[in-house]
Amino acid sequence: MNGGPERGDEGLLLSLDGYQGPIDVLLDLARRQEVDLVRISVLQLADQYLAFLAASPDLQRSADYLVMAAWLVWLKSRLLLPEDEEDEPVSAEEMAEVLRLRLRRLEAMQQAGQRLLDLPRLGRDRFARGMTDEVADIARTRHLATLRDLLRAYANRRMRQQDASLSIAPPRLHSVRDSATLLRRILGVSTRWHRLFEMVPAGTGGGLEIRSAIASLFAASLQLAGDGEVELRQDRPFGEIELRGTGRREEET
Amino acid sequence: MNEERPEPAHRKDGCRLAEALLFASAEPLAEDFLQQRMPEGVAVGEVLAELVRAYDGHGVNLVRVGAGWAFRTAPDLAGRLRREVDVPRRLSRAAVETIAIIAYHQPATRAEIEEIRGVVPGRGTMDMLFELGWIRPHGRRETPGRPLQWVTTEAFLDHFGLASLDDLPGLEELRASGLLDPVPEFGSDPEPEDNGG
Amino acid sequence: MNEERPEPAHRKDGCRLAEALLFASAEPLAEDFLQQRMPEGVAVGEVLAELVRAYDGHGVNLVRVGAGWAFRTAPDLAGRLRREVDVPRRLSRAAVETIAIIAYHQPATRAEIEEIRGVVPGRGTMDMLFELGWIRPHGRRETPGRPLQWVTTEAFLDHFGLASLDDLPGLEELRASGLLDPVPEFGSDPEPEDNGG
Repeated sequence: MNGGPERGDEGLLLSLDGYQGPIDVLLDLARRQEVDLVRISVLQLADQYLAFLAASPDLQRSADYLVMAAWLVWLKSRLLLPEDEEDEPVSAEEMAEVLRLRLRRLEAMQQAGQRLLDLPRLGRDRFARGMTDEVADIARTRHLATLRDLLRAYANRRMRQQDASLSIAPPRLHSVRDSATLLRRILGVSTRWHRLFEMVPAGTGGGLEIRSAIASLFAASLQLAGDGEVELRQDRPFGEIELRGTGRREEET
Repeated sequence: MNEERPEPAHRKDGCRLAEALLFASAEPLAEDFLQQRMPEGVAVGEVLAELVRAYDGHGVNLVRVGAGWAFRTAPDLAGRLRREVDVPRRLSRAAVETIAIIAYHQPATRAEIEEIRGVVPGRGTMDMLFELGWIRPHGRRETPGRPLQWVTTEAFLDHFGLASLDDLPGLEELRASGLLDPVPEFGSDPEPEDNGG
Repeated sequence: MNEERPEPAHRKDGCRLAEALLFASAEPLAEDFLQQRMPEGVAVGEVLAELVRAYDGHGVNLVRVGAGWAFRTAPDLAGRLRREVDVPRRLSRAAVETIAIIAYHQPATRAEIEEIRGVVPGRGTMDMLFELGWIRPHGRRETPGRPLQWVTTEAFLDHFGLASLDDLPGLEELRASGLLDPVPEFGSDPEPEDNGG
């Protein structure tokens, strides 16, 4: 392993050469404690780490830190905040255990990578036949193009095409205007409360289509409510939305 | 091949041909490819075994590379051949970690690599490994988003002198230690797959 | 080299080293060059003579080429080492783009390829992809002119090491892998060797 942190009294002097990212810092912190992670304070570790992030000039070069930082902030919040009734209570020890496992996993992969690099490598320690032209076409089709060539060619072509012109196939989406027409038609002949979801036309496809249908119905209902054509009600946050006609539209027209 | 014991002429012919084909090609040749070129009735497996034996101890050896075979200089001569040829470019630490994760966890998704490394992989890293021909996409994980999975290639085996993925250094220990298992997510639901580490 | 007669270890070592050097070199090697690398007291002339003898009758022979020495496949095998396919070593950019578009948009008509590439694919390009066995016609589009539709084949998957068309990354995945970055660097050499130090 190259470039561990300087062992300084300040405790957090990282050598930026070997420094790669969040878990590495944690690894360093953990090693530096020279105690089993389970026995040190996860909270303290999280604090030190976050303090490091805040202070490190190296931070600017990365959005990379987000993964680990987010995880740690979450970890810290679990320790500081009262537990949500629905969640399983997680003890600091369990957290330390999970953290320890993560660190060991990364460490294992760093070591595995190093062991790979130490193998006798082709082109450095072991060599293939140097002279291949004499019978070049034996396995020649292998050289025609690689998958990477193919993907790059496609990607670049598509990029250029997107720059030039973008044609989007008309998706099956429901417009607010159509939804308003639909609502008027139904609510004009009925005075009972209807649930918004009932209004989705039969035969509406799934996925984006149904989502667009619901969204347009909702938008249309707000619009009609604004115009006084319908009334809306909802019992509680995120509850069912219901609506009924007020009969005002007939009078106006 | 130097053996004096009598053998059918076509067997010997098969040996010579396989030897020439393998020798002439810089890249490993698939066993299938060689079998198709063998004389009637000659099993390429036997021919290869014989060649492996014949070259044992030589400065050049016949080695297995995944599903293929190739002649490569003997590993112990490494230091003495090295200066004659270009050294492959130095791999970044990110690239080393990433190739290790893919090799030992394959098939691996980007999210898994990210999970283990604790950083979002830079775009260049995967592309570099791909450019080296060491990784390739292989199937999709049947989880939301159907992410692409990555595996190592034969060129990866060839580069590191591995006959197969089973020869990855330390693989057994890593498996036994549970470090290759998915890590228990917590905060999410208590997963059924919970490897006590 | 297989001979059982006792010989000094350094003589054998010289043989192995010469063998590896000759194998790995892109050019014939001069006797001087080899002599400099021989262990103390080993005459390269004897080593070469021994190697010539050892490889006699094999599919590969050690031969004198001009002022140097090189391994060459046995002349009598020449005809059997060649395959009939006469294709360029590298595909043209047009061909790579065309096969890529067919792969992603299959079944694809020539008009569709043209639409994406902005150029009508030359007949040569399509013919070549067809001859390589990478594409095949697949019915006709029921539009005016009933143009032929093209799809990719098993051989295509094989060549690119894909298990199925599902392994082709989507645009988002290409972007995440760094393949969509600007500076299209088509045809860059995917060789691992790069003497970057």
